[in-house]
Amino acid sequence: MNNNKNILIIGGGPAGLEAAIQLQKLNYNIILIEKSDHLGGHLAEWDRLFPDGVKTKEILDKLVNNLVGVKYFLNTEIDSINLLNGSYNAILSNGITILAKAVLIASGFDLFKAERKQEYGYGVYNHVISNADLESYFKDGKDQRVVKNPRRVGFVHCVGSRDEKVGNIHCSKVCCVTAVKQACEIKEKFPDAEVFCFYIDLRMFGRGYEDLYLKAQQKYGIRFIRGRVSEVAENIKNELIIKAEDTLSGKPIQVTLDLLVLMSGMMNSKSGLELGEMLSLNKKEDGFFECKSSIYSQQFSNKKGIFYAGTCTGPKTLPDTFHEARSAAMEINTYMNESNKE
Amino acid sequence: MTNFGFKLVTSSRVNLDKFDKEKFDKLLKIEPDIRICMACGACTATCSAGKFTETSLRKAILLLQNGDEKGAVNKLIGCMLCGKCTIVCPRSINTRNLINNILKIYSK
Amino acid sequence: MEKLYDKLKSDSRLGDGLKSCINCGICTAICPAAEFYDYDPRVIMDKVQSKDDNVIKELLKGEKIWYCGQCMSCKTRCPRGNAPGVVIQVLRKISIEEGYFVESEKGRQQYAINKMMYHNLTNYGYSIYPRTFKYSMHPECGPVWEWIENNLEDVYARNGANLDGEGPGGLRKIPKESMDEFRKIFDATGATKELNHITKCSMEVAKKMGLNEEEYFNMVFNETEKDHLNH
Amino acid sequence: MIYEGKKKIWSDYQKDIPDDHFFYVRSCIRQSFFPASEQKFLEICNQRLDKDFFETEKHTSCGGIAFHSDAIPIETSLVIYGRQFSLMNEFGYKNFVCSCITSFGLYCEALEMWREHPDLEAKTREILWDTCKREFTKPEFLVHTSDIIFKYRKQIAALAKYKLINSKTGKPLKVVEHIGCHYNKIFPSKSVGGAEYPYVLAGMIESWGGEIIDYPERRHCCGFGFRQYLVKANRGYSLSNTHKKFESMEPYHPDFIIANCPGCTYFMDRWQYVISEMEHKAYGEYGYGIPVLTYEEVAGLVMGYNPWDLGLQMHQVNCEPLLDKMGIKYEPKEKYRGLNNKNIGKPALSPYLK
Repeated sequence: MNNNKNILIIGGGPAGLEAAIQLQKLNYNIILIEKSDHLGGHLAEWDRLFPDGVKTKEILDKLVNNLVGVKYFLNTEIDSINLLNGSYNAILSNGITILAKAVLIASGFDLFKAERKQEYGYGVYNHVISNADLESYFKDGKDQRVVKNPRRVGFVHCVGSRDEKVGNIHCSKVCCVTAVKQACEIKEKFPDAEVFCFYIDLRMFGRGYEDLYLKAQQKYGIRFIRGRVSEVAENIKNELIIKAEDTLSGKPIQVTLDLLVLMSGMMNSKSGLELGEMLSLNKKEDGFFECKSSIYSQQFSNKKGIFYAGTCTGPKTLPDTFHEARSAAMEINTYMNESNKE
Repeated sequence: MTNFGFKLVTSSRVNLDKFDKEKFDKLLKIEPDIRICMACGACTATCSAGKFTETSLRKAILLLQNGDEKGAVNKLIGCMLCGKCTIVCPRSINTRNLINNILKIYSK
Repeated sequence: MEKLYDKLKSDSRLGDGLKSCINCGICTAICPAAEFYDYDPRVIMDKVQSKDDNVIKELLKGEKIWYCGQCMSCKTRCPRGNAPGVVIQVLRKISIEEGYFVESEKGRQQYAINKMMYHNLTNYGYSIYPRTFKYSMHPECGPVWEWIENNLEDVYARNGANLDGEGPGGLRKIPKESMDEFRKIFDATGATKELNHITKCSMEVAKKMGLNEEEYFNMVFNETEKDHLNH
Repeated sequence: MIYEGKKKIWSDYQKDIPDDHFFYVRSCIRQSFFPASEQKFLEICNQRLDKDFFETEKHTSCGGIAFHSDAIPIETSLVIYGRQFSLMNEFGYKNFVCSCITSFGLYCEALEMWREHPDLEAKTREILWDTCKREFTKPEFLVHTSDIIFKYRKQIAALAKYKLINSKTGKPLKVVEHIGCHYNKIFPSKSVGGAEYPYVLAGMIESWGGEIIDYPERRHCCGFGFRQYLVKANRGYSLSNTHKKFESMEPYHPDFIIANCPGCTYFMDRWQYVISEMEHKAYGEYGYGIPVLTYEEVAGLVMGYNPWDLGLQMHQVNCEPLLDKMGIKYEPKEKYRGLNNKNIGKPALSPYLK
């Protein structure tokens, strides 16, 4: 069979790109498809990365430079896909048909739509933005919702995460440290601003994260308040008034802000879910795909020849995602060798 | 006036807008470490006075930042300066000094 | 003795209103009572989920469970789909059942509330009824109510009500057969029994205080020794 | 404020409200304090809009106030609701509309409880049969009377003689809407517009020419609190909550407040009087206070009803400045008259609230 070297990678974000790079080195024919008009996924929208503030462009450039020889299609999705003689026959939205021995799903995540938490007023009140909006602002400084020299800025953790009301009971894992990173960046940009982070638990699980938290307190004087924000309102001067309980002192509090940043969490992507329907992939209660084993076989799906990498199986950091991409490349390589022996 | 038999009060919600930043800055100058408290509660757990009084450094720090200066002082006046909290603080805050300095700036 | 927590749990509202609480404080953040009383619904939920009978007993005997205004703002917000306001209903129910309510000032008010409500509902079929809604007990109703009270028939007739009249309409006299059904429901569902129980517990306290029924009513209705509101 | 954002949210909460044929149940508070509102509701629906809203003398209070003040057990409430539904069946109706927000919340809650705990429903049915020999089927639609006026808002606008516009300046009147907590906070999905930016009253105001104000404490409870008001010693709680709202809305200079909850309408009216006595402070222009109106009263004014037929004389806050703004003609002398212009005196003047 001449198609036995074909691998279809779905998703041009960090997971898809890194897996493509690794598999390309192993001399497979890679076809990577990306639904948007650019490579890099959410990474391309972000400015800097926790915990050290590495510029995303650095990472992105590295990925794209290493991609030499990989065939990829932008603005392309899967129209249909089915199993044909042990391979996957996929018809792409650009009309091309591919017969691939293995498929890697690296469809990533969608950011929770902050406007769904209506009480936080995203899209209703003038100075409420999301974590993604703030990254764009850091990149180009264009967002008019960010006032010049804000006196007080707030961050709300767990927006659309750990919240039964929106159907997401899971923790999105990276928002805590992202909030700490962004809070520090706000202080760098606006040293006179008072910055508040409203959290439920501070999950500083990674190397360097706790240090960043300490720096946020020590160097920047950021105030961490343990309490979920209950609602946001606007006063007559278009400032935001937010309410929470400082649960550690047991007092209901309020504060007037010039800018509020909502830390939107991660959800399995809509396009990923559509693909999951086509391929009958198992999901868990949180909406992300189910791995064959959550401990040992994270790159395997419930379908032979279909593999996962990255956030389609749950919220992950960027280093985690890269590890998974490389691990998926290894697993796919083994699978390809074994199936060609058959 | 009609005697209604009940009265009007204003909300006791803490308003962080009213926090006295200048006074707190004074404290920060001598006690910058107050910022790094992560409210773990080790100080209060080990506090000898806390077993008999309302003493709690953890709460005092929070109340202070919530603008409740009197409440903060009340959480510290029972302190006997034994220094056990200094031994346990995971962030190595010199809690004994901190307590003294809070009382110096905020009591009366 | 049956554990208090099990008693709470036997009411289905407890399970509906309190899955595991993560102590995020969103309920307290929005709670009107938390702004005006020394009240923190988050702490109450945490005490209930401790399942510790001593802690729960203290709650049932204390003032705090009576501070909630039942606005249910907490229900809209809770990220775990809990409803502290509903849990409060169950705590109050058990506090009444166990006779603990007379041990707090705010709990003792239950006597006045039950007297008024039961009287209005089982006699007229309304929870509020103008002939028993007295300006003297409601000075906040203003001079306009004083005028209404002095001209009840005229004012209600002018305003399209059918005060104590036959047939449908506002404040109509509800027919006897309907009132009989209504009262039977009160008897069959424990409302009457509850009133009698509350009266019995309250009169025991009144006796200890050296008060007759009317004096006791006036005391719990008009005053509290402690000023419960925050300042 | 981004209006488009709100509109998007409103579109997410489209409540299914049938157009006609309702079984109507009253509110204890409204019968006592705003009887004309209920009467005008039926008149507007049945006579002006030619709909079918039916009431029977056999229905009773739902007992909601007693329930939320811990005076009757939940079991009692559930059987009372069963009886009300049974009356609806008896007269051949499938749609149930109640005039009270506390009732509305509890009827919704009961349906939910019965759904989640079928044993509770069986118990309710059993007791209802034992006590009243009655059975019931649940309503196909359960709505509040403000949902109905919302539904008919455009028909009412078509019949309007006045608009919610300042006749002197030509500008829209500025209106505060206050939603009863139990209308949308317990089950946001069962309301028009949801819990955060409710549209049930805002929609009426927009249709009739006014402009809605969004102030910081808009969502805050009026403070009724059931037992927090019923017992005199507790009323400071109730008063203080309303005070907080008024302080928050004051800078926006609202022309009036529209509320859909019986209690809120009453409390926000009366507490203004108490605040004026205690603090010598009157909200609103020239010390007149801010009128607090029911949606039927607002609809009635727009449709050109005589304000004294709408029962505005039963409010403590005088409505005349609002009537003047809207250019409504009225007979001041007839304000406090009984039937056939009978002289029944007037309320004493309030010293601090004109």
